[in-house]
Amino acid sequence: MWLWFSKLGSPKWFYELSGKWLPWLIGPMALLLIVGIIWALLFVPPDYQQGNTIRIMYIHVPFASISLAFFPLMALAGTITLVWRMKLADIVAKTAAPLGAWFTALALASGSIWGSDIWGTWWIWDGRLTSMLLQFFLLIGVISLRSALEDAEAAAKACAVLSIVGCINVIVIKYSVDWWNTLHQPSSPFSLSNEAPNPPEVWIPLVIMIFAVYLFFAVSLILSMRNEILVRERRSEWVQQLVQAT
Amino acid sequence: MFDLIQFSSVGEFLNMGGYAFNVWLVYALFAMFFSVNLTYPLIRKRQIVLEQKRRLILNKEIVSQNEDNNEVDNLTFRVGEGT
Amino acid sequence: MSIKRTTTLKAFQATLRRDLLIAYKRKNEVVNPFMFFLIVATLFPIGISPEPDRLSEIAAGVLWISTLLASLLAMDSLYRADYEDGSLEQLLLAPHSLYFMVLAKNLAHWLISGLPVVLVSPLIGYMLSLPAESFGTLFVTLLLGTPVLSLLGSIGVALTVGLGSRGLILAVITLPMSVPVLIAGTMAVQQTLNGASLAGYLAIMGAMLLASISLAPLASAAALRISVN
Amino acid sequence: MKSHRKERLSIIVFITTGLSLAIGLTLFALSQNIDLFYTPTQVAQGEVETGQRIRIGGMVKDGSLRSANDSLRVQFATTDYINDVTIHYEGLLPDLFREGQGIVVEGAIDELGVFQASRVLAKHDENYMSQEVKAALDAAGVSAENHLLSSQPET
Repeated sequence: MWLWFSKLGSPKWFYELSGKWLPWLIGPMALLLIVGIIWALLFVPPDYQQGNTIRIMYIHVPFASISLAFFPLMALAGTITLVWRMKLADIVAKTAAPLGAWFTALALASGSIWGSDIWGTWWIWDGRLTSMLLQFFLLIGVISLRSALEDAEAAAKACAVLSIVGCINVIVIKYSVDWWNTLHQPSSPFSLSNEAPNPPEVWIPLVIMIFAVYLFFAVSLILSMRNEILVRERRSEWVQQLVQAT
Repeated sequence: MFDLIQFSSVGEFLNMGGYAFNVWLVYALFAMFFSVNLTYPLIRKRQIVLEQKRRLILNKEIVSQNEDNNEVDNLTFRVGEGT
Repeated sequence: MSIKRTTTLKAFQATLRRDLLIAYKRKNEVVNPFMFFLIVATLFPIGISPEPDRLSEIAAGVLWISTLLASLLAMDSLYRADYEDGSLEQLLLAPHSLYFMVLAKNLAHWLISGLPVVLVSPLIGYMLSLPAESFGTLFVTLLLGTPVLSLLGSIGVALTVGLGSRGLILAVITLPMSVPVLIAGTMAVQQTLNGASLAGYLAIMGAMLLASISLAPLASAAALRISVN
Repeated sequence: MKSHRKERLSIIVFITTGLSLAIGLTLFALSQNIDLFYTPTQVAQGEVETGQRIRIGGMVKDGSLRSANDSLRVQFATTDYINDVTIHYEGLLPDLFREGQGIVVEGAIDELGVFQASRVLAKHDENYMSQEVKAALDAAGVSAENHLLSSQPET
């Protein structure tokens, strides 16, 4: 177990293994994405209130749900960096931050476009929206702190601390702004406890899209992690061999 | 299966019940984000590999030049450092 | 150990006294954020409208934002001078837990930069035609909120203390984290104006204060160890 | 090493006390009823002063919507099925706006006791269904309004 753990921390091992994983992630991702998008665009019945804007949900909800995972992920990676000094954890933390900013931005943009129709406004200082925006700012803070600190190890640890603090703060922000102002509907697109549960033709494609976007996140994270590994390990034997082989 | 399609014509599909702009905008953003996010790391990887390759070649040249004559070529050295 | 060690409490007091003394000697560090607060608060009536009705609506928000900006400006003096003359390193090497030392420094910093702003806030509130019944609430919420701003800012400063140009990064890190305080503070004032019960808001601010007193020095201490080495 | 341990213990005690007090205060705060929106009943009971900017959450009352022919001016009533508040608004209404829809209006009450809205927002719930399902539900007597009411925890 311990051996496996320390092995996982080795960038070289991860690089080799992730190379094998990638096709198995990209394949299902493409499949789910194609099925999900066609289903969402063509087969989902228009909502009785929102009509065809419901199709925006199939992009917005997956992105919004994964955006919430970034701070916990970075805080977890940061804790591992601080406690066990695992190299790979910091690579995850470093590559996740910009991806998180992009995912959050897309969740905000799609939500804003959706809101422009159904709420009657592009932007409102609603609890959800505001906390997402602030999460976006905090992610930018983590990214800029990383780029400002020149010493890579100090940057890794500083970002780890900031991610942990930020994670707590994102939770507090979420509660405080919810309490401040809320228009956003509760996020239970497939809660079955409602008196009128959402029908399967609405939630099945949504589940498909959520899995597709999660896989997409995994693929893009692994791709940028591999690049980061190549840059960090550029002086090592195995990277030089790999470079010469191409 | 095809009778479950919610639109009766291509025009109606594109129109999205009057919400064409917003629905298609979101899907276009998604497509853009998706393709950029997959292609950018691949381009970046090629860049990194090329850069490393150049560096390796330069290092080799420096080493071989140093073997030829002990005088180090200033210019090559600077290029080697710069990359 | 044969060397007699002072107690943590004594070391806490010594650090507090030292920081207050330094601030007393370098008066501009105390005066500048305070002046900044006054000037920012003055700009709002000029920039928006001198009309009392309009001003009274935004007065609480203006005061909170000015306080936030002033505390951000004051942050610069928290660890920087100590970092530059090496006394921060001494503090790290001292046999006492950094946690309480950081807490002492934050307390000193709040006494120097936060408290004057709180004390003068009713006056500025009056100038911004804030309704008189909310002066008390404003005062109490600022009293509860400004230490939180100092404690959160301390984490940001500790993370960036080694950087040459850090003004913008500090703002990007600190300001989003201060939002909950801002929300609770302004809403409490609003609540008084609506004549509703304040207990919930004050309890929330108290909770934020206690949570940040107990957790923020932990993060600041960790950040200082990273930045200084 | 003894004093070192003692110091560590004091930190832990300090943090635990601080955090438990903080949690206690938070629980207390949550037990307090904090108003985000006013209901039409609260407005009718005079809890809101003239000119005070507030938000009202409620349903659009059936058959209350009247719009001017030459402008975007509309008048409607928002209700919580106990009391109504008359609302005047000039501007584009959101697409979801219809009678029976849950809405949020921002604005203030003027001297005549009419609520002048500066903004009307439709509040959508998390239930999605197709027109056919909606029709079937209506036929079965489960009205969408009940369902909207049950998912309106704002007040």
